[in-house]
Amino acid sequence: MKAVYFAWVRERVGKSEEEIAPPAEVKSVADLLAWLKGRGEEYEHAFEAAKIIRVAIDQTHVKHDVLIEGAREIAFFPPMTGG
Amino acid sequence: MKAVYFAWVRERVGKSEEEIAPPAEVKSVADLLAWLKGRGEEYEHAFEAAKIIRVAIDQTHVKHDVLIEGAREIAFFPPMTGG
Amino acid sequence: MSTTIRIQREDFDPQAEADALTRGRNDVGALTTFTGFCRHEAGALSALELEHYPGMAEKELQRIADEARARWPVQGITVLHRYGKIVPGERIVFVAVSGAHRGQAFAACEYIMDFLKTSAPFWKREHKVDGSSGDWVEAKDADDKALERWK
Amino acid sequence: MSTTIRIQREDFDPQAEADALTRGRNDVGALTTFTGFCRHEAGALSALELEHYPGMAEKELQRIADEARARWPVQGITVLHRYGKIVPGERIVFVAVSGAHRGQAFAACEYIMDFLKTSAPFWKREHKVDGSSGDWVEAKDADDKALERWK
Repeated sequence: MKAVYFAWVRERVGKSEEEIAPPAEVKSVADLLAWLKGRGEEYEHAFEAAKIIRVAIDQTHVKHDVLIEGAREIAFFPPMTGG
Repeated sequence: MKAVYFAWVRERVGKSEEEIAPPAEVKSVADLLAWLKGRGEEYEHAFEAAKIIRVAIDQTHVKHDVLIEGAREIAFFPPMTGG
Repeated sequence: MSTTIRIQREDFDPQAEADALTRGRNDVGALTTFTGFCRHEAGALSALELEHYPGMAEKELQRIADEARARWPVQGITVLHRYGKIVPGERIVFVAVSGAHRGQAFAACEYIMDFLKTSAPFWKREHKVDGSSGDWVEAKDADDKALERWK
Repeated sequence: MSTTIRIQREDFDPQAEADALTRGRNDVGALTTFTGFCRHEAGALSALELEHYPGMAEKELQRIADEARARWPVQGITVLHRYGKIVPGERIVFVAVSGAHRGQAFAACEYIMDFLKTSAPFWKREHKVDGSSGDWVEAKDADDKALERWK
């Protein structure tokens, strides 16, 4: 699946998108956040406060307990500050 | 004092303003409305539902229990419908 | 910042009025505007004729704007109201409020409209497409109810 | 009547957008607009840089407009949001709502702004006049609190 990052999540990870292939035991958004956090220093920094990271699956907001099965694009970003 | 009339009050009275000289026993706005009502058929019609008539003394809204002493200009009109 | 109140027969230019509140400033974060139009009322109305109480109308609008300013720390307030004959599709009233933040600009703008409706001395008479005229628009309960929110 | 959603780098013309909702119509009684501007934050800010999530941003704004329409029988809705670098005094966002009556136009306009603030995927980064940059604007509790009104 494709992971996309915005704002300071993007800056900390150091890229705006990438293909990821989490193992089968990563089932929920929360699992995925924990898995991403273990992928290296940049990810550790980007996802250190995982609870405040907002997530969208296929461009729709989701909560952290939602299952990621079937997702094509998962986006990670800080709370929104538009308007 | 000067009496001024607007909208359907003006139409019913048949004039937009006039000098009036109510007797001394006419003290409040309510007294004045009752006195005006007795001035003839047009006034009877204009002030038949005296309770809904809005009154302004010297261009400030007042309630019917306010005293008219010292007023220079008293306006009578229906509930407002601007905007 | 000052308050602009104008009562006029002619139409007005909403964008020019809005620009006057924001031009050359960089401390304005929010601008809320309301424009009220004459509706044709399902095709029955040919025009509205607006009567007002000159002198008192300006004073009332100023008083309402002052009260809004006492409630919310807004920057600019503009209130324009037309009188005379106005045909469906034409503008009748315009309120613009600028401020640092959106909440205060929205609240002050709606507050001004709500009180304008019920306490500014304007009256509308309807002219119908069938040529008849003379019906004065009746005050609406909904307009009185709108005030409850601000108590 | 349809909803217009646009996300663009360029500035927009509020009056042209407002006119598009009312031109040639005589059933519009009320038009409420909101314009959000970039403030200079007491002289410290040289620009805001707005990042967004293309595709999702449009979808979210459309969803918010649809929800407003489900709550109030409004006529037209226009929501414009800019991205890229925006200097103090420039417009960032514009919402216009037309309807038969003012209450629904005010409510829908403010509802859209409140949800846009907290759920449309846009992020602001500050550029300071001292040349420093990189500070992302933090989400405000006040914006979350604003949503309570609509529950």
